[in-house]
Amino acid sequence: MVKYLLYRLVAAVPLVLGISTIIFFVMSAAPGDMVDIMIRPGMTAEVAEQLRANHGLGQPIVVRYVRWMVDTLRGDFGYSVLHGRPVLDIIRSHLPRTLILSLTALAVAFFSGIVLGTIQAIRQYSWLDSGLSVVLLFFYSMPSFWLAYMLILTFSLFARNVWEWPMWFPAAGMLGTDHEGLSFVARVADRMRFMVLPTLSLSLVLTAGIARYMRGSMLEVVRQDFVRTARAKGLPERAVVFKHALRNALLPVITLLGLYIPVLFSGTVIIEKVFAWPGMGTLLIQAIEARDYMLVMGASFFFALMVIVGNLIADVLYAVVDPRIRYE
Amino acid sequence: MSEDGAVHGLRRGGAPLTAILPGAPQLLAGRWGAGTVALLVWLGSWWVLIARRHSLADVWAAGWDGPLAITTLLGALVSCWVWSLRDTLGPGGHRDVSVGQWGLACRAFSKNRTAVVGLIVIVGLYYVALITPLVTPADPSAQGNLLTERFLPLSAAHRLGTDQYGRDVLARLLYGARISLTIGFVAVGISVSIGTLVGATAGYLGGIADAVIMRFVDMIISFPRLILLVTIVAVFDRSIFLIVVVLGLTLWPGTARIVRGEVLSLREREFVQAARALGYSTRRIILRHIIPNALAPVIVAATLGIGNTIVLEAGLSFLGLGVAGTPSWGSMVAEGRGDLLNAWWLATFPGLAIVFTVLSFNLVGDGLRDALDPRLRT
Amino acid sequence: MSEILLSIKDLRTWFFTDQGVAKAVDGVSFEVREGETLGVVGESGCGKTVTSLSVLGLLPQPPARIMDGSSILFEGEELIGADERRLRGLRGNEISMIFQEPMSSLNPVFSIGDQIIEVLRLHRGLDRKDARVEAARLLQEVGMAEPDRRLDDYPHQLSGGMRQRVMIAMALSCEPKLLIADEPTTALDVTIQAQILELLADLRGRYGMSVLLITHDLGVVAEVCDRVVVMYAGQVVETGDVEEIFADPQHPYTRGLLRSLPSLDVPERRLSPIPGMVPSPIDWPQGCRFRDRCDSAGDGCEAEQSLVHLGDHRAVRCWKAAAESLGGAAGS
Amino acid sequence: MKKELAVLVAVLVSACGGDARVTSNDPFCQRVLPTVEAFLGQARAANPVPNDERYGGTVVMGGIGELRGGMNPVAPIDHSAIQHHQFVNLMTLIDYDENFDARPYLAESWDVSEDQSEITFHLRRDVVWHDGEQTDAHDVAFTYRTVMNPAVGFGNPAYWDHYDKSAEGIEVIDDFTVRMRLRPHAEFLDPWRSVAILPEHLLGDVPAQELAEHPFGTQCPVGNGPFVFDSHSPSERWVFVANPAFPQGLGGRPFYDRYIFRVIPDQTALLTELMTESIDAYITVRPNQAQQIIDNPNVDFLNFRFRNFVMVAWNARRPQLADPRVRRAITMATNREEIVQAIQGGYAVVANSSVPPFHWAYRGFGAEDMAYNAASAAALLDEAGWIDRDGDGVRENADGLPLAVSIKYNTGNQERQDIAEILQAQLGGVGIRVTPEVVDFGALLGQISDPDSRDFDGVVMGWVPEFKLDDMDLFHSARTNEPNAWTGTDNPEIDRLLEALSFSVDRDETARLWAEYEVVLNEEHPFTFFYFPDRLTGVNKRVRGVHMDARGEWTNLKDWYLDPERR
Repeated sequence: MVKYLLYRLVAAVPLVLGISTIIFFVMSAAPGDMVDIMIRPGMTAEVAEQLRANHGLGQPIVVRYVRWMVDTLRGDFGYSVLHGRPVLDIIRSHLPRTLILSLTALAVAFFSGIVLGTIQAIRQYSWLDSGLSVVLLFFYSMPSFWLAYMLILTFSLFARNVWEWPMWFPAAGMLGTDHEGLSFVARVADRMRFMVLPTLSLSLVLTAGIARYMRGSMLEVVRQDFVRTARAKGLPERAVVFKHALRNALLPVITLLGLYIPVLFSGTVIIEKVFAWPGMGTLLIQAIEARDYMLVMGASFFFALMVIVGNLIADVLYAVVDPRIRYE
Repeated sequence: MSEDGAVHGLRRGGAPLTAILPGAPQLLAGRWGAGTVALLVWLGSWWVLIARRHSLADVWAAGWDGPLAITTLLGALVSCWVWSLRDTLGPGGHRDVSVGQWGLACRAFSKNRTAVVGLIVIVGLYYVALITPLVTPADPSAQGNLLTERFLPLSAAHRLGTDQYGRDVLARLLYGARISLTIGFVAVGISVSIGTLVGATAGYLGGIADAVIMRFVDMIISFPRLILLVTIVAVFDRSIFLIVVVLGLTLWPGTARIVRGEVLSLREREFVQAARALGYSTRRIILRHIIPNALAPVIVAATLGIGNTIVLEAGLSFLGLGVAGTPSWGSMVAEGRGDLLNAWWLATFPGLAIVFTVLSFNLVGDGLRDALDPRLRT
Repeated sequence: MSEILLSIKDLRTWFFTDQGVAKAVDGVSFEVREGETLGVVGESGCGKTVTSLSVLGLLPQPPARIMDGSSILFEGEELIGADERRLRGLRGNEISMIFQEPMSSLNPVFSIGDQIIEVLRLHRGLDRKDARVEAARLLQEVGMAEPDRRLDDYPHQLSGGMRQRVMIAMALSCEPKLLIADEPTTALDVTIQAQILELLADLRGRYGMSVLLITHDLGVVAEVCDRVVVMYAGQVVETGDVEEIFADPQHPYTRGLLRSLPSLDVPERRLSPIPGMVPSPIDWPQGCRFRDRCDSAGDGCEAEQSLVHLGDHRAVRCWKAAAESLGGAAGS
Repeated sequence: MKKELAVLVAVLVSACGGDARVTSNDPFCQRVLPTVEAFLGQARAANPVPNDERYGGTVVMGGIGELRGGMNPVAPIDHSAIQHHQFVNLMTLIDYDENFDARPYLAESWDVSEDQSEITFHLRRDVVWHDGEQTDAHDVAFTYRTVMNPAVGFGNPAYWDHYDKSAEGIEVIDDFTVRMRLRPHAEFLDPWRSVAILPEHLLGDVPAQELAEHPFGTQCPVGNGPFVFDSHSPSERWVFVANPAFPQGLGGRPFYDRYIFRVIPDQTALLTELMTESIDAYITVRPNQAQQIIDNPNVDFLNFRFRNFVMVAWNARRPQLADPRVRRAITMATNREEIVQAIQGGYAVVANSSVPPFHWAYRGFGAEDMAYNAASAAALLDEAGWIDRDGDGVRENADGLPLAVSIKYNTGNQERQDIAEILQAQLGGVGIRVTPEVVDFGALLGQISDPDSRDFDGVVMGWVPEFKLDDMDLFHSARTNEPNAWTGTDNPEIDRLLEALSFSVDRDETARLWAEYEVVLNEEHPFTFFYFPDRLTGVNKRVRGVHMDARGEWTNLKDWYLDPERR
C-alpha cells in the first residue's frame, strides 16, 4: 500500500506542474506586472526598470518559466514582493489557517451529512425525509457568501447588538484581541468561537451533497442481504443501522471526500474573504491582484498539492473501511 | 390509470368546452404539471399583453430584444392553445410518447412533484427572461435623481426599491435574470459539447489517447475550479463572452469523465459491436451510436451544472470578477452586500432569486436522475 | 407425536405499494414440530420467503403489513404483534435463519469472526475472549479447517460453500430450537450443495432442532425433509409427509413440480416444466390461482379453492384432487 | 462520535495554535530578536509604568490591507505602512504640527544656511533603537545614501530631486549632527517628514538590491519609535508593544501596553467588527457606512480632510479628447456637487485642481465656469465641432467620428465604479457615449502607464500628493515618457509654472504661482477633477485623545489612551 501511495504521489507530479504551468502562462499573458502596481507619485520609468531588473522580470518568459520550474523542483519557491517574505514563509503561515478551516468544515459536513443522510434513509418517505431534503437542497442552492452574510447578520450583528444574546460569534478574523494572554483551554475556545460562522457557511453546502449521497447509499445498503442477516441475528435496530449498514454505506461516500476537496477549497476562497480569514484563498487573490508571480505560483502549487494529498487520504480511508480493497 | 380514464372522458365530450382555457383540460385530468405551465403562461401572457397594449409599438422598435419579446409572447399564446387542444383532441394524445426509455423517463419524472415544480419555475424564468422588455417596470440602467431617489425602500413605484444610483431593483433583477440564465445555459452548453466529444473519443479510442486526455481531465478536475477561474478571469477584461467561455472551458472535464465512463461500458455492448462489424466509421459510431446512449447522465449533469454555474458566477461577482457592465444576480448581491444594513433589499432579492433558480435546477436535475436511472425507477 | 414448535395460522402478509396491494402471503397455515424438518417448496414468487421472514418479523413495515387474524405461535407464544425486544431476543437465539445468498448475506466489511462473536456476545453474554474461543469451536463444528485463522478472514476471502458454513455456524451459535433455512443451497455448486445439506442434516441430529427448509428444489426436500408444504401464489396448495407427496402428489401444481424434476429412475422421461409463470401478487387470478397454468383445469375451478384435509398430515387445495382422493377413499 | 469529533477539532485547533506568532528562522532575525527582547526587559525595569490610570490596555485598529513592505521604508509600501514608519515603529527627522508646519522629532533642531543650500540637523541624544543601540547621525547618513541609490529601487526618488546626490551631499559632523547640501527648492524639509531613518548598524552591510527584501521589513523590524515590534502574523495582524524607553521629551512611554493592527480585507467585515466592538478603530470607512457608525452609541465618527483627490484622467492623445474644449465640456456636463452629496454623502469637497483644501496654498480656486451646466457643455461641444449629425443621440465630428469614450476603473473599487456609472448617465445627456470598463488593477496600471500604448480614453483614478505639492510627473511635457504622464499634456505655460513652483521657496509667492497655475490647468483641463474625499473613521468611545487630520490616522497614536472604566 505504501508503494501504491508513493506511485500515486509520483503520478501526481505532472498534474501539479501542469496546473502551475497553465497558471504561469496565464499570468504572464496578462497585461500589467507587479512593478506597474508599485508605481506611485514621483516614480520614474528608470526606477521602474530597476525594480523590474531586481525582480527578474526583464527576462524572456521562457527563461523565467524554466528558472521557476527548476527552483520549484529544488524546493525554492522564491520571494513574495507583496508580503515582503519568502513565499514558503507565507505559505507556512497561511496554509494551516486554510487547513484548519477547511478540515473542520469537511469534518462537520461529513459528520452531519452522514447523520442526516442516514436519518433520511431510515425514515424514507416520511415528512422528516422530504423536509430535510428540501431544506438541505435549499442550502445547497445558496451562494455561500450570501449564506455567510445572512449568518453574520443573524449570529453576529443582531445577536449582539439588537437581540443581545449571551452567545454571539465574531464576523471577522481568527483570533481574539487578547488571544495570547489566555490559558490553553480559553485559547482553544477563542479559536473555535471564531471558526463557528465560517465553518458553518463552508460546510452547509457540502452537507447537503453528502446527505443526499448518503441517503441513496444507505437506501441501497439497507436492502442488502447482510442487513437482513444482522436483523435475523437479533441485533437491535441501532446496531443494524449504525454498525452493519452504515459502514457499508460509507464506502461510496468516502470517494466523495476526494471529489469534494477541490470544491471545498473553491469555497474557502469566498468564505475567507467574507470572514477576513487570512488563509490561502485570500492570499491567492491578493497575489493575483498584485501580480506577485512567485506567490501566485507557490499558492496554486500548494493548492494542487493539498488536493492530491486529500485524494490519497481518501484512498487510504477507503482501504481502511473496506477490507476488500488492497492497493498494489 | 384514473388519468387515462379522465382523458378518455374528455375526448368523448367535455374537451371543446374546457380547452378554451389552455391547460384546463390537463388540470382536470390531474396532469397538474403541464396544466399549470400552460395555464400560467397563457394567462400571464394575456395579462402582459393587455397591460402593455399602449407601449407595444415602442417595445417593438427598441433594439433586438423588443421584437423578440413580442414574438415570444404571441408565440407562447398560440402554442399554449395549440398544444392544449392537440393534446386533448388529437389522436392518442400524450400516451404516444410513453414508449421506450425516454417515454418511461418522462412518466417517472412527471410523478416527481418537486421536480415538476422546479421545471415550472425554470420554464417561467426563461419565459420571463425572453419577454423582459415587456414586463420590466423601468430601464434597468436609468439612474434616478442622485439626491432624492437613492436607496428608496419598497414602494408601489419601485416594487423592490432602488439602488445606489436610484435604479429600479426589480428592473435590474429582471434583466439580471437574462445574464445569469444565459451564463448558466451557454457555459453548460459549451461544456457539454466539448465534454461529450472529448469523453466519447477518449473512451472509444482508449490507449494512449485516452490516457493523455484523461490525465488532462484529472488535472483540471482536481484543481479547485474557482481558483482556476479567478486566476484566468482576474487578469483579463471581463466581458460576458470571456466569462461564459472560461466557465464552459473549466466545466467540460466533468462531463468528459462521465461520458467516457459510459462509453467504456457501452463500447463492449452488442449494438456497438454490431455497428463495428458492419464497418461503420469510428466517427459515425461515436456520434450515432455511442453518444445518444450515453446521454442520460450527461443531461442530469448538465441540469445540475446550470445551477452550479449560476452559483459560481455569483461567487466570481462577489470576488469582483463577475460580468462587468450588465447586472447579473451575482453582481447585484455582491454590490448590495455592503448596504445590507441600510438597504437590505439590494442583496436580499437577487440572493433569493439565485437560491430559488438554482434550487429549481437542482430539483429538476435530481428528478431527471431518478427518472433516467432505470435502477431507481419503481 | 412430538410437540408443535411453530404454528402458523392463516398468515396474511400483504405489501402496500404504489401499484396496488401485493398479497404475497395470503392465508397460509402450517406447523413445525419439534425435531422435524419441514420443507416449504414452490417456485419463486410463491411467498415462501415472505412467510419465513414473517415469522421473525423481518419484513420492512411499511410496505409490508401482517393482516389482522394472522397468527404465528412459537412454543405457544404469539409472535405477531409481539414486542420488538422480545422478537430480538428470539432472533438468532431461539430461531435462527440462514439465507439463500451466502455471497451477500455476510457483511463484507467485518471479519467473519466479528460477525459470529457479535451473536455470541449478544445472546449468550460471553466476553470477547470466550466468544472468540466459542466462535472457533463453531467453525470447527461446521467443518472448517484452521478455524482460529479463519476467524480473521473477511467474507470475500472465502468460497461460497465456506460462507454458507459460516452462516450456519452463526445460526447455530445459540443452539436454536428452530432453524429457518431459506434456499440455503440454491446458490451453490451441486457438490457443495450436497455437503451443506449433509451438514444441516447432521447438525439437526446433534442439536435436536427443528428445521424449516425453504426451497424450490424438490430434490433437496426429498433428501432431508420429513414433511412438505407446497406453496403457490401465496397459499398452501398441498401438505403431506415427504414420501406421500413424492409417491402420490395430489395437486396439479405439485405434480407439475415433480414432473420438472430430473429423475434417475426414469432416465428417458423428458422434463416438462410447468407452462407459464407465477402471476403477479398484486393481481392473483380469481378462483383457483393455478387455473391458468393447470392442465386439468375445467368447470368448478373458477371458484375460490379451500384447503381440504385428506388425512392427518395431508391436505390439498384443489376440489378435483380432493374429490378424487376422498371419493377414491370412500369408494375403496 | 460527537465527543470524538470535538476532541479531533480541539487537537487540530491546538496544532495550529502556534501560528499567531510566526517566529522567523532567518539568521538575521535569530540574531536580532533576542537583543530586542533583552532591550525591552532592561527598558521596562529602568522605566516603571507611571502611576496614572491612563496607562494600560490594548488598542486594536482594523485596516483593509496588509502593511505592504512592513516596517521597511525602502520596500514598496502603502499609505498605512508609511504611517507606521512615521508614527509607530520608526522615527522621522521632523514631524508636522496641526498647522502642517515642521517641528522637531528625531531631530531636536535644525539650521538652514542663509542661501538655503545647506541644512544641518541636530539629533536627539536620547533615542535608541529597540535593540539598545543609539540612534545617531550615521543612521541618517546611511538612510540618505540608501534612498539616493538607484539600485535600491526606492519608489519615490522625486523627493530628492534637488538634493545633492554626490558623496559630498551629506556630511556627518558629529554623532548627533548631520549636514546636507541641496539646491534651494520648495518644501525641502518635507521628505524628512515622510521617510523614516533606518538603523545602519543592522542594515549597513546589506547589498543595495537586497535591502527591499530584507527580513528586517516584515520578520524582525527593529525601530526606534514609540512602539516596539512584537509579532507579525502575515495577512492577519501586527502586534506592537509600548516602548518604555521612548524619550520623555516626546511624551515618553505610550499609555497603552499593546497596539494591534488587524488586517480585515473587507469593508463590510470591518464595519461589523467595529459595531461588535471587536476593533477599536476602523479606518477608511465608506461614506455609505457613515450613518450606521454615527447611529452607534459606542462609536465616535471622525472625518477629516485629506490630501488625496479623485479624478478622471483623459487621454489627450485620443482624437475625441484632444480638444481641451471637449474635456471642459465633459466636466461641465458632470454634476460633481450632486456626486459629492450622493456618493460621498457630503463627505468631500469638489476639486478643481490638485491643491487640497487644508493646504496653505489653497485659495479656494472655484473654476466657476466649470460648474454643472449641461446647456453650456452642449454649446461648447457644438463650438468644438461635435454635433449629433446622424440623430443617434451621440455627437460626431466632421469626419463622422462619434464622441464615444470608454472610462476604465479598477476591480473592486465601488467609488470609482460609481463615478464611471454616473458619468455614463450624465454625459449621455449631452450626447457623449460613455462605456464604463472595469479592469483588474494591475492590468489597468499596465495599460495606462506604459508610455508606448496608453491604452485608455479616460480612467478614474485617485492621487495622493505629498504635503509638498508637485504636479511635475502628471503634466510636465518633459516627463511624457514617465509612467504617470497619463494625459499626454503638452502645454508650455504649464511647464513653465511647474518649474517655477519647484524652486519657489517663499510660501506667499508659491501660493500665488499655484493660483496662476490653477487657471492655466483649468483651461487645459487634462483631468476632470472630482473631489477631495474626507477620510472617515470610526473609533470606539473607550479610546480617548484621538486626533486625526491630513497627516494621517496614526498621527497621535502614541497619545491615545483607554477609558480606565472600559479597558
